[in-house]
Amino acid sequence: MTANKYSVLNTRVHNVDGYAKVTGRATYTFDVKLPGMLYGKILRSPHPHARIISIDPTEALKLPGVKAVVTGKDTLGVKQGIWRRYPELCDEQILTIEKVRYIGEPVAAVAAITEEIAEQALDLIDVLYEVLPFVDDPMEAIKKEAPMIHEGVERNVNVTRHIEWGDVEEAFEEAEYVREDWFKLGGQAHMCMETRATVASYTSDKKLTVYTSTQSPYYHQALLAGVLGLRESDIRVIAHYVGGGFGGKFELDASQFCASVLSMKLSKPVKIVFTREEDFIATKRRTPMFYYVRTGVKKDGTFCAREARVFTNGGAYTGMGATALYLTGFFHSFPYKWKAYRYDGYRVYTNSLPSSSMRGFGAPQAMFCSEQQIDWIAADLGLDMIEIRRKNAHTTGYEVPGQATIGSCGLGQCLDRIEEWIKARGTLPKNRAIGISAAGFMTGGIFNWFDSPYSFSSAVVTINYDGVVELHVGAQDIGQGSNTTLAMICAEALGVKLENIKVHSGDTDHCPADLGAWGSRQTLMAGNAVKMAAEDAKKQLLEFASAKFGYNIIYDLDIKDNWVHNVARPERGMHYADLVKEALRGKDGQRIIGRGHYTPHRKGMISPAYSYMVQAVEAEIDAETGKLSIIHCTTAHDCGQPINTLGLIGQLEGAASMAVGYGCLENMPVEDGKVMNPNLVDYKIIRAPNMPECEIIEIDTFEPEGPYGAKEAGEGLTNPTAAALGNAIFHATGLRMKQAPIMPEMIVNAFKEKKKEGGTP
Amino acid sequence: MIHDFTYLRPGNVKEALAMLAQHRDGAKIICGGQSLLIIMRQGLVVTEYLIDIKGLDELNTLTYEPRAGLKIGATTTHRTIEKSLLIKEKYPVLAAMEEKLASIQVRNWGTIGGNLAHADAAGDPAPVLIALNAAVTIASSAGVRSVPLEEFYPGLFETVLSPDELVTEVLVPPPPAHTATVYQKFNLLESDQGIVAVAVSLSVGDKGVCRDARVVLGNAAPIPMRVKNTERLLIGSKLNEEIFAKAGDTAAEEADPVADIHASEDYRRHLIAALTKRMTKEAWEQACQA
Amino acid sequence: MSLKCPVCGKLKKDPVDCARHMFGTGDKPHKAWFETQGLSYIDLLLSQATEPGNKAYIEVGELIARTQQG
Amino acid sequence: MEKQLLRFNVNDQEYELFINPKTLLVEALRDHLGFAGTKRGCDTASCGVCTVMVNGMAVKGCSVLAVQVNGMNITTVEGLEKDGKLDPVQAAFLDEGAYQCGFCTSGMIMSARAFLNETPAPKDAMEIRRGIEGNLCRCTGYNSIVRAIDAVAKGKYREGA
Repeated sequence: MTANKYSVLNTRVHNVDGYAKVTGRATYTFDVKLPGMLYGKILRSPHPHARIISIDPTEALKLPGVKAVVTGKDTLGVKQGIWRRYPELCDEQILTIEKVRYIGEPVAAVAAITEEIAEQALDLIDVLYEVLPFVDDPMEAIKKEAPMIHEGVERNVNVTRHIEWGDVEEAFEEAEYVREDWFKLGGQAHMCMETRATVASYTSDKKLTVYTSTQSPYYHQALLAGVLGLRESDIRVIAHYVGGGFGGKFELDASQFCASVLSMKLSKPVKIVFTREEDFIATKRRTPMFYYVRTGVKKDGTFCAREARVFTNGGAYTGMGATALYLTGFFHSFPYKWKAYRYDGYRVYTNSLPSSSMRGFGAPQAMFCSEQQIDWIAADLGLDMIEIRRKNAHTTGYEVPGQATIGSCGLGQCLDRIEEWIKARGTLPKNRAIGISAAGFMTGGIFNWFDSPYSFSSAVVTINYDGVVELHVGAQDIGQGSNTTLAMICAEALGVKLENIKVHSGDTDHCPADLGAWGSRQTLMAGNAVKMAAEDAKKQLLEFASAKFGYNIIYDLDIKDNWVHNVARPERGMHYADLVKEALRGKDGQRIIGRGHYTPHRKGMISPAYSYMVQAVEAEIDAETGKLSIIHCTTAHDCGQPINTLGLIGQLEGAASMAVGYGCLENMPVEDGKVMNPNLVDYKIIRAPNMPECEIIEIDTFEPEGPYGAKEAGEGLTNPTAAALGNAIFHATGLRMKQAPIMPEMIVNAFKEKKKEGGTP
Repeated sequence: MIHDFTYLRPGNVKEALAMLAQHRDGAKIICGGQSLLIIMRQGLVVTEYLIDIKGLDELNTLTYEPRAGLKIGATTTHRTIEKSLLIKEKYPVLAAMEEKLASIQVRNWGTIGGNLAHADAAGDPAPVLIALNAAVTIASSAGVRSVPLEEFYPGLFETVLSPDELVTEVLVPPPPAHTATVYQKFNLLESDQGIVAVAVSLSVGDKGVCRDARVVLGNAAPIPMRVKNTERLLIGSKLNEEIFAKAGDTAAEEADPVADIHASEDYRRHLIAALTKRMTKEAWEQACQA
Repeated sequence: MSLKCPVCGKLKKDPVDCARHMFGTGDKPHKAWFETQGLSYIDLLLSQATEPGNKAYIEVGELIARTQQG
Repeated sequence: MEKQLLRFNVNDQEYELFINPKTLLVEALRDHLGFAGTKRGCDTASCGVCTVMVNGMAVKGCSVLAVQVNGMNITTVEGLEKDGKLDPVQAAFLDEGAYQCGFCTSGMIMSARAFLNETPAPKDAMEIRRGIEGNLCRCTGYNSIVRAIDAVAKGKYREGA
């Protein structure tokens, strides 16, 4: 690591909210209690597909302590979705009126004086269903004779996406070797430690205040306004601490909607917290996919063409699934140069819980197929797994035809460093091998879902009389540490110490609009907005300083570590706090306010910048039981200029833990439309003893579009792990694993298959 | 949601038994409650009276006598067993099993009596204790009886306890000479219940033949299951790789596993074969050195 | 044996390759051709994408070959 | 149902509650006494965010009846900080960034504290990992947490160290 030229950036700091978190003082929506607060519970459909004939709450309302029961009929019945510009993709009512389309779909909500009474009341609501034939398998759902899940949607095809460049057929003609493979990818639950939770409070001033566990307060303000018939400004969304998001908390959920509807009906605060089971069966999940991949290469490993056909299990509603369908196709080409590429994706409605965005947003599925197939091709042609990747790797300045321009790319160095690491490991024991996977990811998704008129990110910096800097951002800290990263950028840009910065976020009444924490936006987009706001404020201070010092105009002034000085003569200057005092007096006591914003322009359809990484997974396979042990998980990672050193490591290790789960642990089997493991006994997430050591090799690059050259870190690293694990198994055993997650039973069966074929495992 | 109940806290075993005799089916015993509270929350168990014996120190005992062997009181926690130097020395397999039972929090509060009475076929202690030829002491206000643990489970989540009875202690005979007992479960994450589990106890007789064998499977049938054919196959001969493998296959045939989302029936049998082979080998090697 | 795409006339080196071309192009006219043959483009595509073995390609390829011989 | 009198000590303070006997320890602490640092994350005693110390032992507050800790001493995360000074485990979590969303952190810290009380000198990282096995964390991947606990065990936070 080169010497640090910054005073705040790239140093180890305590997160600005760390003290609150280690002392248990951090207050989550789960902890919010308001005077006179009622508790809500949601009645959910037991059927995967049924028409609602009638809902009779009479008996429930008789139960002492029950204050209200609401159904879809008590709402405006707005079909909502985050893709507001495409009405056909707004297909979810939250409290459905005519039909239920998956087990767990909300049909009514109760408010009572205790959670227990609310729960008892659910059993007293009499719902008459006309059960309809259901289909929970996309391959069945797409057939002519399959039941229609959404009126007018032929063959239940919800969305199709097509990506193409170059002449694919011609490029395949040039190929000297063509390989085809078929893959199956499972679902994954976000499994945030804090389940979906909301406290909604509608007050006499016709204002709705919503405490909720969200990745984007602005989205929920806007989405709630749409379904409740309120103005955005009549709604205040507050999310001071959020117990995890991972892509699962920026669509409207039933806790937010039902608590709001109940509170508006009763003019009392209503709290709804999902049980862990509700969080599993009735939220959303990573999209299960079927992948067909055909790849053509030259004998020397030069990539010619690739075509992919993908069918995804969309579940009952669109949600963010349309975007996952596009991104999986886009990232399936990553991080390589294809002369010609073609992708066709079909998202199919089924009677199961909706599939949507989750950390990696379609890319982990794509990489599992792409990166394994590349190793198989290399093996078929007797090529080196690093060499074949190096030969075709993205480079700085490369343009993905019609899609993106790569402003910075450290993929080459990543491959070099991983190659060194692998060499250093030497020869490994039997049944153990190293598999690698390369990947890249967007730094700030350019998807203006509902065409928001606001900047993608904005920030306001206010300097008080005492020199304290109030940083207001709409960016949302969901644990990834954005408040800390943004405070660091603010301090660096302004030339003050981190202790001078107070961050205000997670409150739509007091923070500027920002699209929120998804698509790895915050560091680059919010970061640029904060940098701009801080520089604006600094300029105002320096104007005053310049007038005060009266130096010759040729001398530049600057602020660093709270010292305002002449750049040519650093010893000449004054303390920042003193300057602020004098400046404010000069302005009749007005505080200094700097404004900043960021919206990408001419940056393609996906993202203004891309991170790159290569991961090596060393795994051992017990050939008899199929048991997998992951020994090492080492990553060479290009995220541009690191900002928050400690946070960066945490994000990368955290991504690896979730990705290991996706690769060999976490699955959501659905039978007859029912999630079979909706609890933490049967749904496995990795625990401390099974987590491998994660070595991180930082590759320094500079991203011109990023604040101080920074890029995304933390989401992208969810992408390579499952593929790298599959490759480790391939190199250790010769088995080609075409289904994720890779379970021991599959490995045992694969060995049996191989024996049958007479192959030697 | 847990349904309301009347809470009873007896001061000693005699009181507890009197309460049981009085309320019989209307009452449930809670000790550590690490399993019971979960199923009560799921509404699977509803009871009028809950009798809390967690605080009965007279059952929180752990003693060893060369002739009588090991006596573990029912309210002894998993953590106590795991940490006991006495058990580490005399019955290392017990301590090793406890080390991988759920989590420290659960082992700190959960008790051996509660675990055995819960009758979960995937539970860890039962197969090991059956391999060790353990018995449970069962008390009621009418008197006391002792039942071999392998006869304690008539069926899935069932025990031979009648409504007025209480498990008060576990008796483990002194380890026979030249005997070794080992246990292994197969799971995706350490300390999860086993997808299957195998406990094996082997004794070497004179002339180095296998004198006695107890092979017990966990989560391979509705109840912890002794596989007698496998045991017969082992007894009476000098064991070797071939016999270990044969023992594995026999155990897999004898087992009666069911498929669930974690494993198919076939894969469970496959695992039983593999684990039985490994455990018989390990037990044999240890016993030969013992 | 090489043959022509029944829709756009593009020359292809063998039936399966021709079928690939038709699926790959996938525009309205090419999709329409499947329906005129009493086939379902989407069903064929689904089986092609989800079951190993290129059954759909082979089936369509043979059909094209037949239509061109006849 | 007949309410029960519960007398216990929480963070060196005596409390008396008259409660429904089905009240769980975590409910007594959060809902009756307002110790909201202790969280709840599941209904199956799986996640460990409700971990507190009972007479110095880590237990899951969601799987213990409050009445069962009658007369016992409870420590929650709020009880670790002594006159404004963080417990070494808390300080180490800060220094190592051993938390992200923070929802599991209280329970994780209580498990770590109890583990170190019992095992001041863990023999290796795996022993530390087993010590927090009952606590799920979805954000960090545990390794920073293991580093934090290791730093405390190695004496980095001893007085004068």
